[in-house]
Amino acid sequence: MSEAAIASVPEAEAWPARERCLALLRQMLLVRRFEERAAECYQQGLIRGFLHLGIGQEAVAVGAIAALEPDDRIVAAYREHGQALARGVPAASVMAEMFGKATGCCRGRGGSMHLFDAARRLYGGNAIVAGGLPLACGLALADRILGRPHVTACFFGDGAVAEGEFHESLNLAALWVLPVLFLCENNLYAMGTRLDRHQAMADIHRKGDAYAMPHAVVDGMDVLAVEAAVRRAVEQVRGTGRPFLLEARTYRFRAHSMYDAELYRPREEVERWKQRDPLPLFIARLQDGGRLDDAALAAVEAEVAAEIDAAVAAAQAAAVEPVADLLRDVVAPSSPEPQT
Amino acid sequence: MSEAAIASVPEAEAWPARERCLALLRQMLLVRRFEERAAECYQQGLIRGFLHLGIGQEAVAVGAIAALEPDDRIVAAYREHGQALARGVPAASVMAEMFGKATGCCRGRGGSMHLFDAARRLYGGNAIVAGGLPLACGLALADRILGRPHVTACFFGDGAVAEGEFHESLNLAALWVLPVLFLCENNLYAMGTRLDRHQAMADIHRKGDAYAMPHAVVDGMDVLAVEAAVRRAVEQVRGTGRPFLLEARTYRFRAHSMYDAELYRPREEVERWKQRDPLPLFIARLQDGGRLDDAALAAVEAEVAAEIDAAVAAAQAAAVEPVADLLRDVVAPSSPEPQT
Amino acid sequence: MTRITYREAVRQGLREALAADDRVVLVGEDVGRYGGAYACSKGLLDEFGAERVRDAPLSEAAFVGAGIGAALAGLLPIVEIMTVNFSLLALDQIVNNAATLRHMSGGQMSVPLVIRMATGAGRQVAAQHSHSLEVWYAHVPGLKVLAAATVADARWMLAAALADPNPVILFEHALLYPVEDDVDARPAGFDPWHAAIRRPGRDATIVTYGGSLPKCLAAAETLAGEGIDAEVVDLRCLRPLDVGCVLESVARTHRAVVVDEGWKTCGLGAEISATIAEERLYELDAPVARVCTAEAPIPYAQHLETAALPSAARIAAAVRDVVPGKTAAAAAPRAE
Amino acid sequence: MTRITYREAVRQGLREALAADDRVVLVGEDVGRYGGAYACSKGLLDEFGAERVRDAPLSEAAFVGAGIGAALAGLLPIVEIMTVNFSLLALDQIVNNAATLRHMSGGQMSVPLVIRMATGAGRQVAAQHSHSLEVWYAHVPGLKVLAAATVADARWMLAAALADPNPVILFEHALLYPVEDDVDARPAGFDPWHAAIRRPGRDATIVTYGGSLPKCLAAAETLAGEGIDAEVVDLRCLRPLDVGCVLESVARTHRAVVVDEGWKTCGLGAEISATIAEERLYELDAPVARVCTAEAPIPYAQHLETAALPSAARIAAAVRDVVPGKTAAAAAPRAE
Ligand SMILES: Cc1ncc(C[n+]2csc(CCOP(=O)(O)OP(=O)(O)O)c2C)c(N)n1
Ligand SMILES: Cc1ncc(C[n+]2csc(CCOP(=O)(O)OP(=O)(O)O)c2C)c(N)n1
Ligand SMILES: [Mg+2]
Ligand SMILES: [Mg+2]
Repeated sequence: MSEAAIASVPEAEAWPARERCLALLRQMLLVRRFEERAAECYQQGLIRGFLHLGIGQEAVAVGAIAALEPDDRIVAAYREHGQALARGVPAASVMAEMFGKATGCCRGRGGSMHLFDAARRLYGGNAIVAGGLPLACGLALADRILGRPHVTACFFGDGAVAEGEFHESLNLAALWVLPVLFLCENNLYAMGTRLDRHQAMADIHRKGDAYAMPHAVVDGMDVLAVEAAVRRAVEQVRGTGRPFLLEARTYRFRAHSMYDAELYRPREEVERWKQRDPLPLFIARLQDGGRLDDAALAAVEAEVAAEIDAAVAAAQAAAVEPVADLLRDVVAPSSPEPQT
Repeated sequence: MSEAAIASVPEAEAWPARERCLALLRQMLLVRRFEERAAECYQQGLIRGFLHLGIGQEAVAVGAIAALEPDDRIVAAYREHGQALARGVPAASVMAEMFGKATGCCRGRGGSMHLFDAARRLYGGNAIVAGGLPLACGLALADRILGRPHVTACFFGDGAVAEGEFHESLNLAALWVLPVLFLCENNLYAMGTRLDRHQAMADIHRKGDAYAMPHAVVDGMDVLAVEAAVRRAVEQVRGTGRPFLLEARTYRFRAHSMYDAELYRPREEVERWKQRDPLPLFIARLQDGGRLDDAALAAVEAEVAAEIDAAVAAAQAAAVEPVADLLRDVVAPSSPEPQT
Repeated sequence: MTRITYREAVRQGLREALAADDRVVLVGEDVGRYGGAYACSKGLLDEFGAERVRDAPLSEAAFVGAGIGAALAGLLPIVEIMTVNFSLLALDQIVNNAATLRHMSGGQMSVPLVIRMATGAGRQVAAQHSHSLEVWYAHVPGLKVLAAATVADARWMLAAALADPNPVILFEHALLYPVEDDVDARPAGFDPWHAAIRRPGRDATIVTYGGSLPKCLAAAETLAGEGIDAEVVDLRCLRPLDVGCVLESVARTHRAVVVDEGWKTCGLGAEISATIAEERLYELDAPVARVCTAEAPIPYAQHLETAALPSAARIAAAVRDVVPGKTAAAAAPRAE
Repeated sequence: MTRITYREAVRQGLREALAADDRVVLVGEDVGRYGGAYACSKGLLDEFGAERVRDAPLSEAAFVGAGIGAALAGLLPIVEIMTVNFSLLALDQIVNNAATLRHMSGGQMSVPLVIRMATGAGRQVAAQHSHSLEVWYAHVPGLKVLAAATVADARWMLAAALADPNPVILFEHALLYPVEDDVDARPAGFDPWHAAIRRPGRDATIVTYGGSLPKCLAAAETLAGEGIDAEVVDLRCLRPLDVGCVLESVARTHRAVVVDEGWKTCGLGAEISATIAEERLYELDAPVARVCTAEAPIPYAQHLETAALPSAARIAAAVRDVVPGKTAAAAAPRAE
């Protein structure tokens, strides 16, 4: 995969309305600032365990989720703060989760890698690479059998493509005609292993051919391009009931997790990709198009900062679950409400 | 996959010498008669457990193995009597194995599904569908690293193609440049599930594209076509060190295993395929080409019958392993000879 | 009273489940057109259609994971893994998703899924097809595990498993499918989550489950002829274990033999043996004995396979060992 | 004497193995350019090249299976599975191929393979990344299983595992990597296949392995201050188990506590507890106690995770329970 190929990905056809653009900007900023803050909290020991930042990749989650309906379902991997926030899980709820507090979206049981929100149809947060793909097939199968019009959007990394579960899931979804959007966030690396060192054929989206599955590739640094591509793909999935494989080409600016000497990639490569940082790119385009002035940008930044400050303050103040509840929710004692 | 497509597979370029043809014929006959006899022995309770007959598929194993060098390696699945016999494992050794006798190639521990022969470089006999593909990659990796010129031929069914281990192995072999011939015996069914009900994209060989792996398809009912196609493929693998995916289109005439009501396929389909029985087809071609007369055919049949009679008699007469040896060869007590 | 096979009992259970609730689907390799590898779903495709009786490609991880996902979204899937041997390919999905989703999500997610699989050896299908890995599933918090040892349990356990909001692994022993028994209407208060005393006795407790039950009952018969009155406890539910039933029985008999078709070391028998000794140390009149499978991959040859597996003879011998000096002559007449 | 970390000990062991024999290769996710997820193979790619220090794509089944195949054909592969959690994806290859090939082939095939993996919880990495599944591997005939609990074992076990002609699973506990200790030259007669008494004591035997060893030693220190003299046995080899060492210790102390980071039910602790009670019933002065992980997926939040796992405090409490009435005052002075 050459970087030239990425750059040549077509732009979004038409500009969305200004409010929509500002909403996308606000979300991208929220995700970026949230993760920057999370990294600080990690340094302070307030967040622990594994913390995978998606900084550099915000356009994918934000653009994609903007193109989904509220009842569509989302399955994500372990680098999923962006997906959770873009889906509307409150920053306070996510932050509290990462602080291990009872007010977290999973009451502190999941942490950064396992963000769930049933009401917003976010089904994790899965820390087993490719482990979410079969789940996505099942969610879509239920919708298909029960005659519901929802689409399941399943996010995963380029590394997941080498796993057997990717192959089995794509075959199953195509064979059973399941409304799944498989969305590969190709950030060129699986931990320290570059795409061409883990994929014999590195044009990921073209693997759709092996399952007779329609596919496309999009510039994952361009939020409008992602939004448009996902909208088209989701329309097709919803219309035909068939799955779709979309590859978004992006880059992770930070380490794989919090500790990582980054021996595996040259500093210049990172710097080159930072030239295509989706956030300044989008801001510049909005400014060039006259849709954003400095005051508006400052206002959004301030709003986002306040939201995150409040989230951190609330997370710090919140109580933890009582230890006595350790065995709660391991198994359900009785029949639960039906899930939809 | 249309049956027309199968028929249109090109014929072998040139006729091999008469002796080679007769050797192929003899092997195909041996495999066929051996399995017919094994089925009888099964009815008599002399063979037990699972017994999967390859009747109808003989041209694949026989044609393919004829194109391998003696030091090349073979990994097979559980429908592998043909592979074992074509590789030269004595009928007596295979029959004794299936009788559970100490004279069997695995001293009765493996049975029909687990035929091994280290000297002939047959590495099973694997009863986990697709379980042999990673092994094949490893055998080839050792040859590559140790600078040996061998090719590993890995046989598997169409059903195996849906498994994650297929995908992972093909990627690994292509990525690591391993000299493996992946040879899919596509007999249209995985147990009772027809190809188009287990594969979203049923042109199996084309899945090679997902791994940038060269591929081809061949008429698996034509032993000369198989031999030629495998010869070409193996030459390429040996020459380039790269893997190759070859699909042989064939058909299983018998039940999946010994008991199977065959509810899943119409009788006429079976009859139609029997018109393309590789054995009469090859005999007729040899006769038409003036390379085989009735006497010669009768002589081969007689030879094969005698070999199988002797195998059964020897198997019946043979002793079983002492029960005291049950725990033998679970773990090795000390350093074994180096394997090559 | 109708006399049916265990196989037919499973089939009736499946049919009833599909008929009772539209959200029930049956998913697995060859469950449809083939009728199930053990013919347990014969006819169900015709009756309920390919949407609900769904042949899966050979991809255990994907279709088990899909079952989990479908359960999350409102279906009540019954996923058949043809045998426990192939479940290794789906173990990641079962352990890391089915068993954890409820807890990891802080109680938001529920996985009302039943995974059925055939287990066990005894049919000369050799090392890769003869595993008894119930113990691995019994180890995992978040799962429930059932093992049907009788035709009646094969008939009624499924409905109980489906009614449970948790992922339930339901084991059927491959050797039991042809076994016949009389099956009535669903017994009132049918409760597969607790052990059952299949044969009361006073001299020793034999604890077992699944395919070993008939062997244990046969051993108990033999022993009865020798004046040894063995109680046979069928665990039925392997997670959570009905420790209470086992301990009560041992409190009465003071002697225990655990029979488990799994390999001995780190097998289910170890848990039972450990629990008995930990909880009833001072009531044991003899060390607990375990009768398990020999520590070898299961060989193909019949005589070797037979030697590897627990047998009624080995079970009886183990009971005799823990009930020393008890002969037909010495046996006191029963007095309740 | 050099003071090195457990991590560095593993690295030195790997380096030595690669240097000693050209047939040794190291295969796994990120073992090369990244230097290993736990930095255990830092520098080895540069030293030995990409052919022998081989980054694998995320495909545990394929690269573990490839390790098995490579072992069949004359290499001595060291396959690293990043953590035991991901080994579920390779379990089919390990159980159905690595563990069975020798036996199924009637002794023709040999699989001289070492599979290393990090195991254990304690770092707040939540339910899918915190498994302790050593017990599953210890259950499987055909495998050998080692667990390195000390820096010295981390340093020297690998060579022993590589010299063994069988597939060996070698567990490293993720919490131990930063632990430091003095490491000498390879001790004469180094034998990881047998248990080691890490602390002699007379009043009770604590049996453990891997990451729980430091907790047990800490508990023993605390108890020593109270006059309870606990012996600490590190199993080291989980298959085959060195039952002899455990039983001899218990024969001296008459009391045992088994400490196992796995879940309690059907865990490795059950096997140890069962074996002790079966073999030494009449020598036990108290029931064997088990200190294991709570029966829940491991939660992320620190206080919950800590509560779920064995701790020195819980271990000490369990020992106190089996050694009743023994206080600092009551403790008799040692007399050998
Ligand atoms: C099955 C499995 N194997 C290994 C790991 C360890 N691991 C965590 S993230 C990762 C890299 C994944 O790369 P990719 O899918 O591209 O996602 P990215 O980190 O780039 O977002 C690895 C190897 C894992 N979590 N799961
Ligand atoms: C992993 C796994 N799943 C299921 C089975 C049960 N099974 C045995 S053979 C078979 C069909 C395999 O079909 P194919 O690969 O096409 O081989 P064929 O039988 O046609 O030779 C199935 C499902 C198995 N042995 N292994
Ligand atoms: Mg990536
Ligand atoms: Mg087939």
